[in-house]
Amino acid sequence: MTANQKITLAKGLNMGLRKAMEDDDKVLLMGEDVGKLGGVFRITDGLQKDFGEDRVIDSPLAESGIVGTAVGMALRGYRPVVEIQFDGFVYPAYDQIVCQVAKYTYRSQGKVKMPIVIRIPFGGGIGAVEHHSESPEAQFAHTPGLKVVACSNPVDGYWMIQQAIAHDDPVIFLEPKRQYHADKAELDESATPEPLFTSRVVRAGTDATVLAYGPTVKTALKCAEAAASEGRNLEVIDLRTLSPLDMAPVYESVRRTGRCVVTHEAHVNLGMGAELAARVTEECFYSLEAPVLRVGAFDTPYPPSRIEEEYLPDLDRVLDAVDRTFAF
Amino acid sequence: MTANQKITLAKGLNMGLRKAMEDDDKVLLMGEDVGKLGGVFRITDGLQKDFGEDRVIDSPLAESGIVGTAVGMALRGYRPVVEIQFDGFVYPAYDQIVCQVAKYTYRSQGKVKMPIVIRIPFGGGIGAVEHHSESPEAQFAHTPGLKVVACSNPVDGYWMIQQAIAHDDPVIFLEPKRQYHADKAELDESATPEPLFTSRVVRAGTDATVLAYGPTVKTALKCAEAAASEGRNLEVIDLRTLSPLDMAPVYESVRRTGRCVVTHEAHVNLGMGAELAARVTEECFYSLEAPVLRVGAFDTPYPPSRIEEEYLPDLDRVLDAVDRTFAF
Amino acid sequence: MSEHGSFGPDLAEVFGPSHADGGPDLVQLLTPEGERVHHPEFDHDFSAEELRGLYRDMVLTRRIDVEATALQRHGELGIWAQLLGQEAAQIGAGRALRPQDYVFPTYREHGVAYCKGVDPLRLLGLFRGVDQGGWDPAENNFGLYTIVIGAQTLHATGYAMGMQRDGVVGTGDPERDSAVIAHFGDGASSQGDVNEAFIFAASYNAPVVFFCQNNQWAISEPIERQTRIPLHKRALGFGFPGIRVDGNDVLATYAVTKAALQRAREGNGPSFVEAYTYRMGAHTTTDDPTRYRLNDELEHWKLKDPIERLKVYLRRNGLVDQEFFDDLDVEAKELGHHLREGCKALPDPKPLDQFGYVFSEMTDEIAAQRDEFAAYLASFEGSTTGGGH
Amino acid sequence: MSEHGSFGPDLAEVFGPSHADGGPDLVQLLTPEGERVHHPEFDHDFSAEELRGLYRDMVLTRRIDVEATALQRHGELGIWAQLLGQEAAQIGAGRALRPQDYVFPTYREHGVAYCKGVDPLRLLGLFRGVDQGGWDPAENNFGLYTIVIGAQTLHATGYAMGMQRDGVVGTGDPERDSAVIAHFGDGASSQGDVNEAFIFAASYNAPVVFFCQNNQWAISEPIERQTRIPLHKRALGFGFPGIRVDGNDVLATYAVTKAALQRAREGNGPSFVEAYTYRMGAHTTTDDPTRYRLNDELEHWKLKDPIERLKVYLRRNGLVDQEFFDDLDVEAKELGHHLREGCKALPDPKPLDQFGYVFSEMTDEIAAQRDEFAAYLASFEGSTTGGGH
Ligand SMILES: Cc1ncc(C[n+]2csc(CCOP(=O)(O)OP(=O)(O)O)c2C)c(N)n1
Ligand SMILES: Cc1ncc(C[n+]2csc(CCOP(=O)(O)OP(=O)(O)O)c2C)c(N)n1
Ligand SMILES: [Mg+2]
Ligand SMILES: [Mg+2]
Repeated sequence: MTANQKITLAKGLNMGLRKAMEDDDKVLLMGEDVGKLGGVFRITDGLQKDFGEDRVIDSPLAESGIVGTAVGMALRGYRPVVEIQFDGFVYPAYDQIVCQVAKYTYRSQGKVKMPIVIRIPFGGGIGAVEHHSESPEAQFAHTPGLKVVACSNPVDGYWMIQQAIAHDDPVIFLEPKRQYHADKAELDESATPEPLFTSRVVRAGTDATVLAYGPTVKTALKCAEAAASEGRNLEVIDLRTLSPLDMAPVYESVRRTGRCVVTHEAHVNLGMGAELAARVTEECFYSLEAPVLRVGAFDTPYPPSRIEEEYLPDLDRVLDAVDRTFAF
Repeated sequence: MTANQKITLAKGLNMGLRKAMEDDDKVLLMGEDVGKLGGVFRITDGLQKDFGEDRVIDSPLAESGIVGTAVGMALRGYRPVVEIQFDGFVYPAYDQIVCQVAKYTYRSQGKVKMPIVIRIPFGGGIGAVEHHSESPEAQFAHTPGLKVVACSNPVDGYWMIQQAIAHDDPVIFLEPKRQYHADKAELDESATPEPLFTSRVVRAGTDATVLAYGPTVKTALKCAEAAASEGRNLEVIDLRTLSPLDMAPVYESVRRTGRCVVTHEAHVNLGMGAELAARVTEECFYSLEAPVLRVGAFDTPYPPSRIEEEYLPDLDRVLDAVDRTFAF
Repeated sequence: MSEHGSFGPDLAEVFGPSHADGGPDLVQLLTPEGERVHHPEFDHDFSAEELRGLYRDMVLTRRIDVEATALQRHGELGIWAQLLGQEAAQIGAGRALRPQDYVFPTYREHGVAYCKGVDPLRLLGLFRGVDQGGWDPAENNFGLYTIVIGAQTLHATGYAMGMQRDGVVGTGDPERDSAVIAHFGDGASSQGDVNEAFIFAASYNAPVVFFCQNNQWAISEPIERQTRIPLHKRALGFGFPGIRVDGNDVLATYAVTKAALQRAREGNGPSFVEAYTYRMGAHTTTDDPTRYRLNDELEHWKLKDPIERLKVYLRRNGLVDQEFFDDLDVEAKELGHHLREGCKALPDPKPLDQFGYVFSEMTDEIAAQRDEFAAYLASFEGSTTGGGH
Repeated sequence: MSEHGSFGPDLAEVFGPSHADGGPDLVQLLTPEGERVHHPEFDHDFSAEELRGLYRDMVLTRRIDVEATALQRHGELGIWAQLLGQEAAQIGAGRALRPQDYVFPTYREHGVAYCKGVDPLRLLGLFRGVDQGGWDPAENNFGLYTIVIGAQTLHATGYAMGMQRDGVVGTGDPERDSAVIAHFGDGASSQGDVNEAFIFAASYNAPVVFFCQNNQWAISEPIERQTRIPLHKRALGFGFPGIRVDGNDVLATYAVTKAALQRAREGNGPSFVEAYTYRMGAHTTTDDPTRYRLNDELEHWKLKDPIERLKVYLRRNGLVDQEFFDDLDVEAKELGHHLREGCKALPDPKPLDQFGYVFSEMTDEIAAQRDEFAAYLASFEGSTTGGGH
């Protein structure tokens, strides 16, 4: 038994990918610069060296080509894990994702499985230029036939990527890039992970429920701390799965607290918050003391990075929304 | 003064396109089969004959190419009107639409205009095979920088297409294909149309508000008739604009009725109904007697056409939802 | 030519224009007049048995098409994509395949499906609206019809890359060595996906044959809109060979496709076959080609009918007798009967079943929608109208 | 080669492999040793003035790059896309343009921007994060930098189609005739969009020059991943000419691009120029090329430095004196000063302004978000932390 390591999210994903490749030799990695370079974020670091060029495949620079060939690989019995270099570059592959990846199982009445994982570093806050800080989750979650998950921390990164790869349906796997090399957490490789498509209460509370995922989980937790110092006890739920949604813990929480705020980096308009608000309102109508409030990016394109911190939801804006739910 | 004609939606759009081309010689039509054939739905019938191949351009079979070259045309001062043959074939152009069409104005700090109209015949109910019955509106409305409208009737078709073409921002123009050749309406070409980005109460009522657009407006109106015979007076709003939303008439209505049902052919999950529910709940929290209920397609891919009528929202399902709002 | 430097001669002059009827590059083994000619590079010694087989295949394929077209006219199918005129291209390609080879079709590959052993009745489901492809791709190594044009060429390339990884390419064992064929049309060649497939296939030397039926039209758009030189030349720029074959000549199509597949199986990489043919019918049963093309053209191509020319050859060389034709007629009739009766008997999908196919296992979320819908449907039971209103 | 039919010789044997260093097709007018050579098709009589101008342009372009790289190191820019080694390709192309020609750049065309008269300071905004392209495309006919690789080649083609409609192509009036140049990289050539641009441009005979700087790398991926034959051959299959020019030779790049543009302006359609060059620096300042390429390669290319060879030529032929170099040095220093000082003075965007650029006019919806945000920001005013918590 090895001692538990303290790892970053990048490391957790790297270890998880390695484990998945060791466990099943049908698992392949594909993408731009995933081989020798180990990816621009180094998530696949060392894997081509150890598993060879046939299993860690540097592709021509064409995202539709990457996802389209992954579909063919899946039809041949492989389990391709595709890396999209940055969120903003997934769109050339959008057609293959929504018309092929998402639909093949349905089209074949379940005869064909599509065990493809599409990894997307997502979200902002890294001071990048245009197209490098997008949050495209709703554009996938709205599409039946895709599953969409977002990890928020190193330990989840390690487990969730393995679970997604082992899963027989296509999974859009969102990785909060700003967290890749941020915080470390202790990984116990002998633990039993929670199932993939479940949400988790990451901070129990009584006064209001804050829903978050990916990069905003950290924001929500900080917000809860700040609120605590003001005497307000917030419950924070890390959604982890965006499609399907795991609403049971959310409903349970909101029925107790009566107040709910959702926060994500995606645009508010038609973002995940819209769906969550609609469902929570429908299910917890009589428990709600205030409407579900949403804190996300404005409905403007991602701005030049010098003002991105004012564009993204932060502790203050989430707290402000919590305050507003108490004003109802 | 000519007598008013009775026209179909297809005819209204055709006449509107013709008018726009007469009014401004910078207006060009581009797409697959839009020339000699007049489009697979004949919406551009006769226009190439009258305006020539330079203004009605049959393109190679590549949607990204069509939209991408339209961007270039717009940069050169033209006003391209793009026809996407069917909703399900817009995705190869998705990257150009969300990363270029939607962002060029913002990227240039307003120096560059993108007066591009992307016409998409949308929705189901025509007994077609896969990819011919999609409702992709939310995938566009979630993207800042795009405007999204849907017409529901011949007269709106005539005016709205002209307004969209005259507008300086990119407009995703959704046409309910099942209505193309369905009902006729009388067109008064000398009338003054309502502005483009406005919603309209198409049936005044007092007991509940039904929100619809495109193909479901007709459903909603029939539903109101049926409800009336049962003594319930429904107000029906044709949203017409999906981005930006024109919420004022919606809020006004819901504050009066206290009940709201949204219906569209798109999937419920993260469809327009989610956003509408979230906004209505936030703004009309104390007026609501029941949560906003949504009636749309299930969160499954568009099915084989033999069961599409069971998949799409219909009079009964909308009425059922109305009933349920009264059960709260 | 500019005075500022030469870019060489106009390529359309070198290669001829895109539509040039045949041209020096066209591989042909059987002329429209039914004369057997030979080709220095691509040929094959066809036995009488083989020739009769190819004829039979084409006749039955046309029968499938005629029956399905009639079924559409009678309202039994919502739409049908006709292949009239393309029988030789499809049977030539289809018969060149080995069982281990995998096919990625468009929506029009009825003849190839037939060669692969897919019951033609299965093809009707999609057009009737009862399913979206009623066969199991793994059973006959025949993928589902793909409607988004060009998308399947990437799947084909990925599948071929999978074959490479499975060690079934270039082993020298003919029972083992495998290849993929990707079908697409002339119009589809303009899609980014098809060109990306060329790039991936070339880059990885994948065992895939890009088989394009250039039927001269993409709905109303002529081939000139997609390319200004003969389409098979497209492959050159990607670094692999392109061959134009007379797609109305089943012998030549067979020989060329067989060679291309063999090349792929042996590990020599992708190639492009342009089957130069003609869509004699409408694009689909909803199309009206008189709006965009001249009857003369159709008449011109009728003289090149793929079935007629083989019939002439078989007759002239005494390879068939009346019994052969009579038997084939019976067989075709039976096939017709099978399709007509089978089509009407195809079960409609059950609304509630559909919820089960979205994922490998039904999610709670979808189960809840199904249950709610089931309860809703049940609420009408006993009501006379079947609906509440 | 298969026994079943010949597909002709291996194209990589015919054309040479993708990376083949130059090869017979390479157009060169100035060798790495600074020797002036002549080319039968592409040449130009350069005046001493012109030669000095090109040298000056390259030196100043390199200076822009060096300054910006330093600014990034000092934290003044978030990232910078270096062009070190590609000066000749960019100045050769940039100087071949006329004012009425329009440029569609990638994110690396700093030299072309300079030629078009865009103040280099304007280029820094994007990399500093204060804007997303701080110049007006219409002012200098220089489009905004495009980050999604390949997307701009379609814009270029559409713009060129617009020129055709404006009647500014093939009129015979050199002041009027116009063309477009589309820049992209070797990696971008694999994108569907780029290939679709080739198809549209060929189909409409649009006046566009596809100018590809093959700098051998797409981040960590070598050119072999994108093509197995020399990249300029790609154009052949689309029916228009492709030329490979020594992209480290400013004279040849100028001559070839000028000819290609002239061809386009005269109405003879698109062409493809592959400027064979090398990215001597990292992909961007965040990249570490030592992870994927050998130092030998870099050393090899250093010998081909585009600036050095012209310097040798100018010196050897007595076309310059010390004063020229001294003056240029002063000019470069001033440019450096302009960039350093200017960069730090670039105003940060104002959060509330951003709401105004989404559409041609602000919508009520966005105005409401702006007002709400303004009120929210105002609520912190007077608070010591600038934030409530
Ligand atoms: C991406 C996409 N765009 C548009 C269509 C609509 N469409 C169906 S078939 C067709 C023409 C295809 O022509 P071609 O590739 O030559 O094949 P053919 O039908 O002639 O066999 C078009 C435009 C589609 N199916 N997919
Ligand atoms: C569609 C898309 N995918 C991925 C990227 C990320 N990316 C930026 S530059 C680059 C490499 C481009 O290489 P090349 O085209 O050769 O141009 P170079 O940078 O060498 O000038 C990549 C993969 C992108 N910008 N756009
Ligand atoms: Mg065709
Ligand atoms: Mg490069």
